[in-house]
Amino acid sequence: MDIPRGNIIVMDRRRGKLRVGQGLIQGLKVVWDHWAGSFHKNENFSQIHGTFTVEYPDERLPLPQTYRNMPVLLYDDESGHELCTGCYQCQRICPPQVIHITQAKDPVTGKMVPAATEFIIEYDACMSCGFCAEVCPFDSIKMDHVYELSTADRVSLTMRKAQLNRPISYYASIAPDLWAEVQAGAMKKLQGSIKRRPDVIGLAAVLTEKIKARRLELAAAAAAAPAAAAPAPAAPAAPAAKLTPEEKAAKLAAMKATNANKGVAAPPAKAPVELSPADAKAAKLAAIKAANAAKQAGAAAPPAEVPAELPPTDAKAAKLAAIKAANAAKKAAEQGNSE
Amino acid sequence: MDLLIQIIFGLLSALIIGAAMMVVTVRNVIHAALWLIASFFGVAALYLTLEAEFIAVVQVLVYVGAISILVLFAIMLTRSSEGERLLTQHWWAAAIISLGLFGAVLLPTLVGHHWNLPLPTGPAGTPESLAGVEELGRGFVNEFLIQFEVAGILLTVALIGAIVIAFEERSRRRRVLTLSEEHILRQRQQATATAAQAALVTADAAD
Amino acid sequence: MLKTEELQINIGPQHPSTHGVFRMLVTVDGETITDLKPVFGYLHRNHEQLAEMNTYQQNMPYTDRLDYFNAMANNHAYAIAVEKLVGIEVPERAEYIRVLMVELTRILNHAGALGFLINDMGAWQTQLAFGMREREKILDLFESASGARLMCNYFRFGGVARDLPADFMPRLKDLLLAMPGFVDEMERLLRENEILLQRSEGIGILPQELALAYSVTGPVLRGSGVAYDIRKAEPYSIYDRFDFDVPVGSVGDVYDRILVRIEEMRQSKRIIEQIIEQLPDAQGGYMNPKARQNVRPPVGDVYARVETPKGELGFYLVSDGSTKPYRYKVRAPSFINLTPLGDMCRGYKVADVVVILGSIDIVMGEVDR
Amino acid sequence: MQDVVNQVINTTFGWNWPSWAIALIGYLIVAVILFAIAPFQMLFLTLYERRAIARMQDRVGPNRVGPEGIFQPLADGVKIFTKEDIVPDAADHWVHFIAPCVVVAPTMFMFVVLPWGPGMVPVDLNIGLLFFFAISSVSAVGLLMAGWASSNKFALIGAMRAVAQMVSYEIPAVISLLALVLITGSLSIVDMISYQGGLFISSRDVASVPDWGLGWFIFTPVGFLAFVAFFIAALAEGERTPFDIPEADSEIVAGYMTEYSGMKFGLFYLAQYVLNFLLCAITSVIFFGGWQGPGVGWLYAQAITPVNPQGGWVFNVLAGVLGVVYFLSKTYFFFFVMVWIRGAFARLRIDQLMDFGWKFLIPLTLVNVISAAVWVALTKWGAADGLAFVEGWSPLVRWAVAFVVTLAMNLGAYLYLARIFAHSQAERERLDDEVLESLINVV
Amino acid sequence: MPNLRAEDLRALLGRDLPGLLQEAYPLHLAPPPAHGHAPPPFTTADALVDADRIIEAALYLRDTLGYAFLSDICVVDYLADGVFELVYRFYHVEGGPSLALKARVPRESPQVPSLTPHWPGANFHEREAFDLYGITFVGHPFLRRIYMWDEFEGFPMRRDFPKQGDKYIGEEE
Repeated sequence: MDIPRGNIIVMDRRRGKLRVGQGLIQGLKVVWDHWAGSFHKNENFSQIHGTFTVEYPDERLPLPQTYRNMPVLLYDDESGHELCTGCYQCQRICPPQVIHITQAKDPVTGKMVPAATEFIIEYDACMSCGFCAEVCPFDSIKMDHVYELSTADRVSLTMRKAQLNRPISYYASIAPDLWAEVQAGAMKKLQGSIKRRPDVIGLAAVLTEKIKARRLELAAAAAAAPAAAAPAPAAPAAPAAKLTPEEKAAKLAAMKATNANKGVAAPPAKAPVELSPADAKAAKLAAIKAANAAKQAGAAAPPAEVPAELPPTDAKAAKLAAIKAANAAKKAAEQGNSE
Repeated sequence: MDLLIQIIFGLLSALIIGAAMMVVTVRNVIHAALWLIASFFGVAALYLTLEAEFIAVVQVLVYVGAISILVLFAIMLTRSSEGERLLTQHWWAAAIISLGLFGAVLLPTLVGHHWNLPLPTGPAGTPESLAGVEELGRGFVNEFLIQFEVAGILLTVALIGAIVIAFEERSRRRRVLTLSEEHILRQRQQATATAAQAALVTADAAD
Repeated sequence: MLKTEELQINIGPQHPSTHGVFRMLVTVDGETITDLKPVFGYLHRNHEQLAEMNTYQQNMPYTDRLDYFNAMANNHAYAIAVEKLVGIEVPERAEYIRVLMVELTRILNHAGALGFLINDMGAWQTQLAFGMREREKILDLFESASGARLMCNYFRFGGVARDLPADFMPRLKDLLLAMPGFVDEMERLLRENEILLQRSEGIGILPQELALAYSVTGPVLRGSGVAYDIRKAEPYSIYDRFDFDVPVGSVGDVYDRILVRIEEMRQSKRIIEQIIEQLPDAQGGYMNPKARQNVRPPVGDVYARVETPKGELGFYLVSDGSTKPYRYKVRAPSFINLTPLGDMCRGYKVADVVVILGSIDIVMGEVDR
Repeated sequence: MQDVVNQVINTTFGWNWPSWAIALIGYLIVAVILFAIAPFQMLFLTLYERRAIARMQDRVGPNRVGPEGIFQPLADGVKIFTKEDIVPDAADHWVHFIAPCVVVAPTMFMFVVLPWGPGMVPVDLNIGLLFFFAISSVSAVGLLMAGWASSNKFALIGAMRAVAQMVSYEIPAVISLLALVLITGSLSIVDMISYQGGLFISSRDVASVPDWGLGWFIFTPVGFLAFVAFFIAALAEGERTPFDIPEADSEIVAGYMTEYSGMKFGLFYLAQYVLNFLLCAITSVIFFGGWQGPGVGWLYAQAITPVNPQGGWVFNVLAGVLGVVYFLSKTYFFFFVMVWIRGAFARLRIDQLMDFGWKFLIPLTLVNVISAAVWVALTKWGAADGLAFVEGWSPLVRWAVAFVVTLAMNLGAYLYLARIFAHSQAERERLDDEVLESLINVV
Repeated sequence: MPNLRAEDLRALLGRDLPGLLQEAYPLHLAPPPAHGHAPPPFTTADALVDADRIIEAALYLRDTLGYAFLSDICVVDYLADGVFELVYRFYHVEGGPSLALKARVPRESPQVPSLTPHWPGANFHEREAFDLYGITFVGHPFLRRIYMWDEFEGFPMRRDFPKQGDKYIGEEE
């Protein structure tokens, strides 16, 4: 029989002539070589000697960017808006059908809006195929790199939206190249879908409360500013010429909130910020740090009031930092109260 | 020292006799065999107290290590372990015969023994050299040569007999053919059949 | 003449060397096997029914779970079947990437399979550990390309999920440097070793004529001396562009299967070297841009098969014009290769059963489906 | 030990206890020491084996519990102690319970005759070697009990295999030692060690050789062949790869241990590792001089001994420590070899094992006994024994002649038997063919 | 490398084994929908043979054409037409594409002669078909369930097997 581009090799079963223990000694030698070579580490792919154990809790293998474990939802760090529009693409493709989406409705008009009010992924049945991340047209669902997910019960692996939300910065840090590829499109689409979302719909669940609080604050400031008539340069909510949609929404929300529950006093949190940032990124970083510090500073500690003196040049970044810090402080206060 | 030895002797005797009693009374044959091993072991220990170390060790090696294993193997492989009846109809006959045999062994000892021998004193009496390997070897090839040879021949004969009993012709032993053997067999059968047919055909043609 | 009694032993379903939940009902006469009946289905999940309820696209990750050692090869077979059914073109670079992945899969499967085989023979995991080391390296590569080590889900209709990452090729070349040493070492441990020869020579012989009749495929078939390799017999993908040899055995025993597997690893390495030379550099060519994933094939049926490391993996698809297959049938190599197990074990000793089973190299995920 | 106890009780305290009490106390102390040492050895060996074999497989091995994992065996011990003890319903409960004890007890007994250093032997039996092997055969009874009482087919098969293997490999082991017993003329293990003084030549064979403690039997052809045969038999007796057939996990799950759990299972493991230690120890004692080594003999000559009551006690300690170090390092080396073999080789099949034992190893050791006889004749006999032609040869020449003759005998026997052994396999194939031929006409 | 196509096989079978070949009538893949247009029926180019004479056809493929390698036996349930179609797939040892033999049996009494006596390799294929579709292979030496347990009732791959619960569709409680 002929075979194109190759031969048929009949394997040679012949052995050496002297067979009294030779092969055994050869085998012993192989094992000995490995034993002797095992006192250094197997460093790269071209080596076959040396220990290749990765002592897991102490060392970990570096994960490639493409690594996929479980899907998570992304939200924009800066505005807190989720990228998800509740389009059901992922729910439809999911082979084990573990994604369950409830699309958001406009509370006023009752129409569907491009956001998800609830987004459930049953991690326990998820098969990590990555299809959801692949089909998502808004690059909202991405595969996480966290693999230590074991729990004592099955129920706690049913992840709700609040548990699924991750900031974009997190995803950009674990998969920078992959995010860079889609960043422009995703952010553009996000801007588009934000326009069609009224109120707080589509905000990352972890941030909703914080943003609400901040909006109240902004509204209060906005109300106070014209009354005082003081040209406070640092007032973040000073009526600017161009209002971002967020600020518009914030104002609206603030008004609504004040109308709805007048008895409830807004949390008196003010930005405990102490910074002179040169750019937005540094400000963000500082804010995160401040937030962490505030969290750690003690659960019972009342929210610190630090007068914020913000240079006008980077008002936006500072604003963000202030929001975050305030939220952190507020959370700390809440924890303190609950305890 | 004597007290200790006597205590040990008492304990060992109790073990031996108790175990022997269990051998004949327990229902389960395997248990009986296990009690027999215990009895053998007690005897070996008894030899040790008599400072007959070689005999003791040989007792363990032969009786515990070999014979009782043989017994266990035989029981396990041949029959179900639960005995049906404890006593046969003729148990009294067996009892009389065994008592008689026991008496026949015991009587000469009781009658012919000189009970008033002086105890051996001092190190001269200790039979230290008995267990030496050299003495043993010399004994085998000098004094007890005939016995040694006879025993050797007997064992060899037994060995050959065992092989003869257990040995089967390979052709008869191999009842299960492997797949390839079956295949080859079928091929050859076909070949012979076709050859026979061809021969037939040629014979026909010749006719 | 001593008579012995026949004894029935259940090897499995929980047994260290049945490679999963697998049971063999063995009738022995002394230590000689007179009859052996494989019993399985403990892992049966009605994969085919499941697939008929899913869309074509959704089935791709389920094929990973068939033979979880060779997810890439399963993906390949399924992708080829659907592409044939729909008529999707696959770009050049994607074909090369696919073949590269499948050949790597072959190496890792054989490394593992031989390790497990030797483990079944009683060597305390040394060969297995060496095999696993190489396997882990290959899995690292898979992970960097597809995102997962085992359940790769890397192939798509009309290409692969994403292009190879930048550091893939250097690492692959490193790996190929280690390969000859690894295979030689394995051969040295296995080939001349008297104990292994004792355990594998003349054991579990499957004669050439019967091998065909028993429908076995893969190394088991080739070990019996039939030079039938689908990559050569009915070249799919781009296998007709590579030079490689087909190793066959001469007797058909366990030893021949070991030898064939060792040689196949060498041949796979040869193919990979050719791929590295020929791999087109075109950017973005890893996927046919026109190919839809949520395919809606025309009414018809198709049978496509590939040579996975274990043998012929075939997919028979009947389409009714919707997005879900009307019939989806997997022709699983591990399952069919088990057919001669009972006959192959007959007449050998109990200890040989696990060796023969190991030499067939099964994965229960594929057997039970 | 008894003289020390006597010294302390009757001389120092002046209590005048009877001699039987002294003896009892002395034996008790020794027994307690042995019972402490045996499990300790087992604990150490498990860790040693796991670490060594891990390195052979490019792994690290257990290194988490304590520095470099030295407490790992303790953790395992705690785990095994706290495990539930499961007895199958169908099992014979009493036999099932006693079996592990019957397996462990003989291995503890075997420590009794094991010399650790110069003058450091619990009991110097003049039939020590025989005692060692007689006692080791007892554990076969325990294995059978375990296998039978579990009422599990795998356990029974495992026990049958274990016993068949132990019984048949005891023969080559004992015969290979018999050759050395012929040379030393004693069954006492202490005598065998003291025979191995000298420098590559035993100082008993050639008196003029300097005593560096290196006159090991391994350096003679008889000793070498006996060593190889004995070590192979020891592997089989200790159920080590490639002869770990009784507990072949890929075939019969865990053999006779299948139905055991918890500490009973632990006892089997204890017995097995202690037995392995003992086999390694006896190998090092008989073929590699045990505690013999450069310096020990000289140190011991200065120590307080019955021969030399004026010695210094410091030398007692030094000689003891050095001897124990030599002895243990040899023993652990052999255990390493066992691990090494386990790392490299597969397992034989039971019929192959029996073939190898009966058709190759036993004839080889029998030839070795004849070689030993020739050795004794050439080195020791004189005209009185009928060997007139050696008259006038210097001991060294006689030794050299004996070396050459026995080497030729052993090498020839080895090659011849290897050929025959290989031939027997071809013969079997031919027989199989004959069977087929005969069947053609039958069917 | 032999390169027979399905049409060639049909021609050969028609020539050498007259009466074996059946006309491959189109099969409906779904019951006609209430509205919208029905999917086109399924037609096949493969040789459709008389189910009772499948052994004859298979042996012809093996012995005359050299297609000795029985790769696969697949059952398809055409519920709308009330038939099971068995697809036997043969390969030539020297390579080349496959030849398929198809045979249709009624769903009510699915019976086919077994190929196992001639191809031991058909054993598991047929047991699988028996297990999942309930097709009886006459002459099979050991026709038992292979995946499901022996006490299982019903044939899970049939299209009228309920996807949930444990009853056939349409069967009343």
